[in-house]
Amino acid sequence: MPLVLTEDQEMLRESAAGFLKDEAPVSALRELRDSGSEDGFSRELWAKMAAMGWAGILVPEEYGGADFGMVGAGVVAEEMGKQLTATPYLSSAIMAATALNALGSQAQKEQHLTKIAAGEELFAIAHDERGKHSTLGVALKAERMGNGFRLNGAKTFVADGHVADQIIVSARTSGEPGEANGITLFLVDSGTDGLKIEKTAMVDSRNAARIDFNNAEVTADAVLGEIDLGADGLEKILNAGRAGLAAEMAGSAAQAFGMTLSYINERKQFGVAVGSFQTLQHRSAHLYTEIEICKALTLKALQSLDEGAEDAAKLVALAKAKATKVSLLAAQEGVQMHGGMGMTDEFDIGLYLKRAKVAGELLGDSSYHGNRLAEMLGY
Amino acid sequence: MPLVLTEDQEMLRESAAGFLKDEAPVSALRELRDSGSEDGFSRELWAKMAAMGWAGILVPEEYGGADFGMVGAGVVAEEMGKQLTATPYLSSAIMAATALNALGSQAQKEQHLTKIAAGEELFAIAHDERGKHSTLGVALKAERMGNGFRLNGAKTFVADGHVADQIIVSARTSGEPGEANGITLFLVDSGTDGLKIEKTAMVDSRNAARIDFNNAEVTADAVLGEIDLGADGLEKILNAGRAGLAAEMAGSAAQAFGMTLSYINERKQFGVAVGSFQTLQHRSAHLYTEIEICKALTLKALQSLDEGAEDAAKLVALAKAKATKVSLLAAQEGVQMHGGMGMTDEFDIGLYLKRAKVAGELLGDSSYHGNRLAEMLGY
Amino acid sequence: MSDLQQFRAETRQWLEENCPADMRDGKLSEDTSCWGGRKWEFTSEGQRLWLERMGARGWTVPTWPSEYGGGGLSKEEAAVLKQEMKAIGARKPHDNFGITMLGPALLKFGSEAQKKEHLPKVARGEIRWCQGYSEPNAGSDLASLRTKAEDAGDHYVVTGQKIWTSYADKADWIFCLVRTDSEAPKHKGISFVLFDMESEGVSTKPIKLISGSSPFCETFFDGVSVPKANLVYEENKGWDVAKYLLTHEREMIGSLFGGMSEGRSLGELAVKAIGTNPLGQLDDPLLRAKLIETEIDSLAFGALLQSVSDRAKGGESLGAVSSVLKYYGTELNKRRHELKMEIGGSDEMEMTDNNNDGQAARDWLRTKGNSIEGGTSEVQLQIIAKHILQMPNA
Amino acid sequence: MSDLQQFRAETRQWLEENCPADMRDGKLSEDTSCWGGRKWEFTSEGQRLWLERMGARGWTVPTWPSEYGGGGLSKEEAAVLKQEMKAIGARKPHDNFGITMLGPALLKFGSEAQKKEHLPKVARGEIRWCQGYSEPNAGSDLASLRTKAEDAGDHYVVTGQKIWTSYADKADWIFCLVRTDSEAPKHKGISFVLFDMESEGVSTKPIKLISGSSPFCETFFDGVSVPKANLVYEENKGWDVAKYLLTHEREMIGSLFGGMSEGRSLGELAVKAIGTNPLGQLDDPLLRAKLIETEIDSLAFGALLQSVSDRAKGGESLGAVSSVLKYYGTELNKRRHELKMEIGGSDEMEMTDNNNDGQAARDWLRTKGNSIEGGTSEVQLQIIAKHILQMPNA
Repeated sequence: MPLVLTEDQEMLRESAAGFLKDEAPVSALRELRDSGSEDGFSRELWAKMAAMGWAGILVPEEYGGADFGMVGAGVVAEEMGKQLTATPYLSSAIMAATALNALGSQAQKEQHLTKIAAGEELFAIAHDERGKHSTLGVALKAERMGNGFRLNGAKTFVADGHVADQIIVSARTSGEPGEANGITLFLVDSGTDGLKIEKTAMVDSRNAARIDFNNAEVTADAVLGEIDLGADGLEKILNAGRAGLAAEMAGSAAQAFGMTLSYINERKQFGVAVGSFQTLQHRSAHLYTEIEICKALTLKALQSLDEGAEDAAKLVALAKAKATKVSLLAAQEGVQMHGGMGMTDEFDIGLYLKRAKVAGELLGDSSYHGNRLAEMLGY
Repeated sequence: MPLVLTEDQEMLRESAAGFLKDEAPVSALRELRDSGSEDGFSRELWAKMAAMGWAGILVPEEYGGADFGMVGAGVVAEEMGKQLTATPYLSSAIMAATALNALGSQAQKEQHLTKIAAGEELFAIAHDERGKHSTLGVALKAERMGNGFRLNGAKTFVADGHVADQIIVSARTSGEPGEANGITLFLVDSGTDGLKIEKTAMVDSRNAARIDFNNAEVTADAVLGEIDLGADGLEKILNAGRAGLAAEMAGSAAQAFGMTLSYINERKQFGVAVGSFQTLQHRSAHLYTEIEICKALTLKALQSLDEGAEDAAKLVALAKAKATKVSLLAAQEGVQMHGGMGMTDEFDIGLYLKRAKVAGELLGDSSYHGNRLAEMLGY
Repeated sequence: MSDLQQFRAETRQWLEENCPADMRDGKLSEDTSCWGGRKWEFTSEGQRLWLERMGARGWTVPTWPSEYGGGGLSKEEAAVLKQEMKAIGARKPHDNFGITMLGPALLKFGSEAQKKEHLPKVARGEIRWCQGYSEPNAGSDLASLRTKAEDAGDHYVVTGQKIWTSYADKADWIFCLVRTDSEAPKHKGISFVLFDMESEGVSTKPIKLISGSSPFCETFFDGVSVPKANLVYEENKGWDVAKYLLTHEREMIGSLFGGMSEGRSLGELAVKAIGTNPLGQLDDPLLRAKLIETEIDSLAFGALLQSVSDRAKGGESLGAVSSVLKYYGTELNKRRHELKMEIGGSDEMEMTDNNNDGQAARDWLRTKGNSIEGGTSEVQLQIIAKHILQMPNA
Repeated sequence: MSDLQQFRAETRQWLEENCPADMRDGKLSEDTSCWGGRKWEFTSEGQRLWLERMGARGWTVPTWPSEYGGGGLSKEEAAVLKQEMKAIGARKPHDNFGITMLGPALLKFGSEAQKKEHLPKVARGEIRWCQGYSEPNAGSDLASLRTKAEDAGDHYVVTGQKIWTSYADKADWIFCLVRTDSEAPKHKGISFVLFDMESEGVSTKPIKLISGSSPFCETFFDGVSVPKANLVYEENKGWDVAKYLLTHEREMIGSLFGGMSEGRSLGELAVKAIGTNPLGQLDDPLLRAKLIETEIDSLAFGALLQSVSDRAKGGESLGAVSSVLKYYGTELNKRRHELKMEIGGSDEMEMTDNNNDGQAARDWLRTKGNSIEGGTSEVQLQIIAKHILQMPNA
């Protein structure tokens, strides 16, 4: 498949870009932050996005979705990244939809996919249990109890955890943390007894939560996929999220770079435009190159997921590792090139720095994916 | 101890600098290379250096040495590094003298130290057995045989191996490669039966050899230090070499940078001096900073060896790791800043690049010492 | 017993008797400092007593001459005092731009009257000073400043705007660069003046930073009257004073990072947070690699700091070497804080109570300013290229 | 069967019948290439036959029009030919600057007579070309060239000196930039001319490189007579031709590194040389970290190459994007070869027979030229800043 967007995807990008610039620019994130919004996103805006088909971007048409595939999902994520738009998109539209498509029973699909597409039900993926991401480091215990299970343990860094209606939880039904075998996924209503959900304000002003499970009881119907054999499905969900996030970060990087470029080209110092200094020109040219690479690679990873390509997991790890480094570099260079102004809350570049760091950590940072890649490559 | 040279050390530097500039500039290395010198160094020059006290720079006065300590030895090494002077200095004057001082029996000292100081006996340290350095990776076997030992195995990358009169060999009398216990050091005459010494031309045109040991027989007198307990002594010898080499590399880096700076400040392009381009100015300033750090650190490592400081091993590993990176960076930047001229054999900068790579590898590269440091620091 | 030994014994005893218990917790951060001045609210009676007692002996500024309120100590004695304070974990009694910046400037360039007037108050913590250098749209181009001081006979009338004035809203007096000759080329025509922040026409507005705190202000001067007696050094020669202080400041910032190589290593933090594999290595080989690369550079930089400091003790003049320290120290500090965040992962990115309100993240964000304030890294590199390497002008 | 399928079948059969056995070893390096020309000594009868047969069909230059000796194939057919050659491990029959550089220039800018005269000889490997651009002391500043061509009626008299002329000592003809108007500003006043290296007044002197080989020459012109018929495009408009070719060259160099991501990974090489620890990781965690960082960048760069290539296929004009490829590809290649040397350690640093005469080290040294030749990395970054990012002039 050529590594370019199709006409449809290009149109999607244009409409997303236009909509987000108008309806959800960076100032919207500021407003959510400064008003101390409890939700951390605008439900009204999410309804509009759902109407545009974004909530159901991965949902099959039979459930009212747009079924645009991961490339389409990434195109929207990239545009959201440009504006730092805060929405439940990654959790609900990308990861939860991927989970239900891949693992859901007929009943689960029917119950949830339509609602996801309509933007009526919000999801969160509760997976990490400590500050560093790990695919197989699941320790939260799910013990059989009669016909159901009892969950005990704690999850952290759950994006959109405190606004979610449904929570997809990775749990251990057997084996030890680090082992693939013994992981089971559960679909848990956020109102279930025994759940304690605490919103955790993150430095990027985006939603996350810690969730404690204290003897939370679920029925056997809550199992998503097969008992003990959830690792593959989990990997699928995480990889969709990682690729989507990489796209978001590529967008953020491009935007941070763009605003920095405008700033230095206009700002004068020592009587000339700062952007005329050769060192800044070379650093900008290097950064531009890295961002172009990051964008191409992200598209390739998204395409590989749509194709179910053999090397999809490798490409996703690559894309997340690279996007993590490039978006951080773009934000760091951005702050430095803005000079003192870059340190003020008044300018937007600092928000990109904060998001780069948090998004870099989310679903695995560059060291994590670098280590995985080395393993995949046999060393 | 203040991190500055004493007056004596400063005088030593000045006399070394003057002598080397006159007697052993870079052109001397070229001559050795282009004439296909079998020795790979000038015996006449080495005699002069011995007369100046350099061959015995670590030899106690009672054996006719100058006993200048590691700082003094490093000062001379640094000046040699500037001129890429090829001599048996590192092997004989630094490493072998350290070995005999630390481990030699009275008889061994008497037999060899005077000759070392006089420049009459050349030594080599035969330690590495494969392309990558390893302190404890000794596999060469030494089996007891009557009152003596029989050596079997192969050594590689033995600096000055093919010109050495005496060879200090690390061998395994028990245990497995990687273990500290079971290493024994031997002092072997290079004329011993069963030794096959093959000169290996290196890319930096400096001396090295591969040495095969085929049932080479030595008496018990050949043991240097204690049987099976040679690891500590070995470490001492290697650390003296590493610190001396770091000093040499700091000198090479400074010189490579200096000649690059002169070149770009004079050379014109687009009508102005290349050295007036801001990017080259910033890269030069960064490189200067790294070299200053490298010099200060190297001096600290040398001082710590003289003081027998507790953190000496750590500082030596640091210094070798840092010098390896900085001297390579200086040479790489040097070639690039010389442009096409940097690629020609006619200009000297390429010789610095070659030496940086080989010296970087010798006695452990930056990864090797970085790994060791992480271990010393507990991770 | 040598004089120095006797001094040590006496100092130890005096500290033992006079340093309040709550001033012995070894805390040395900006937050726990006592900044003094008219508006200062002591955080404890101990803090008040500690400043009062140390100020009375001039030991807040131990090497200043005693006629200006200083301790009159020799360098060796001052070093002993520092060691003894460290030994009992004593806090610094007083932090103030008057100590670090104004003092050195007045001692070198001030008139006798100015020294007598201002230095003792600094020593006793009565006046808190701030620095008025940067201006909007000037950035690294300090000398392009536009705040003007018009000659009005026995006083100047100062009008203009400063930015990045540290704690201007909490300071009592300001030392300030103003333009006294608008015709002269940039560096000429600048003067160094002092005035009271309560003067009519002075107002301040805190700047909110990305870290959420507001240590800096925008400061506005609307026809502020400044007596000519408050001109330091000569009219139109303020740049000499500023340059001297900038070098001084850079060294200070650079050596701030000297402490980096001490204390807990990044590796230790990482092992605690992440654990080790069966080989005893940090259980994230790539993060381990990044950590050791940065620790190598930190420890190596420590050697350069020591070398510079020892050379300075030997009487060598450092000049542009301060730019070397400022550049490398601040860049290194940024790398270290990036890694600290990576070690902690999402835990450190929470801005919650149980996470000390995200102090680690705030510190991380704060370090981004290190390579901007006091002259950007780019400016330092330029200084090195020009003044140390003598590279040609473009 | 579609036309393309039929073409594939016929091509396969023809190759099977005509590609000599010793030309099927899949070797594609500079050393095994057949460079053709009057002085060429074939390394085997197979090499001679292979050039003759492919040259006769124009398949040495498959997409050139057949009236100029080319294969006249469509892009799709050329791709099929390439695939079928690859399938049997066929070597390229012919490498020549005439193919990669002069051909594209003449096809775009040459007169009909020039095309008819020169292109068929290139196709058949009869003439080996070299490129006369760089001059001593010009370096990246190509346009400051001083080799002058004085008008002497029906011919020019060329006098001057070139440097970095690839294999000038082995080439038959040169395409060369000369100054035809010394009054005009730099880029104007340059013309693009062709002449025989056997002309009177031409001499060459090989330059020894740090890698020990001498692929380049200094080339001297002492009153060389060049017929005006050999002027390509218009007088004083040679820069247009050169610029076109430079872009072309950069893309070529950039995409040379496209193959990097294929073949054995650095990690595989390292595992073989160094081994793994009990966790199955390379037994040198820091080297492993460096390797994976570089492999990430290599594989990621592969995606950009694909994207650029696919956009080009879609008809997008690339322009300065060639500088992006050239810059990143060459810098990456340098990193990869540094690491290859680190993997092999001292074994790779020996220049001995049992080490292939130090080929790995020679390759490593050779890569240092990648970021210099064809426009330095610094020049590429400048082009990106100016032409893509449109940053202001200093």
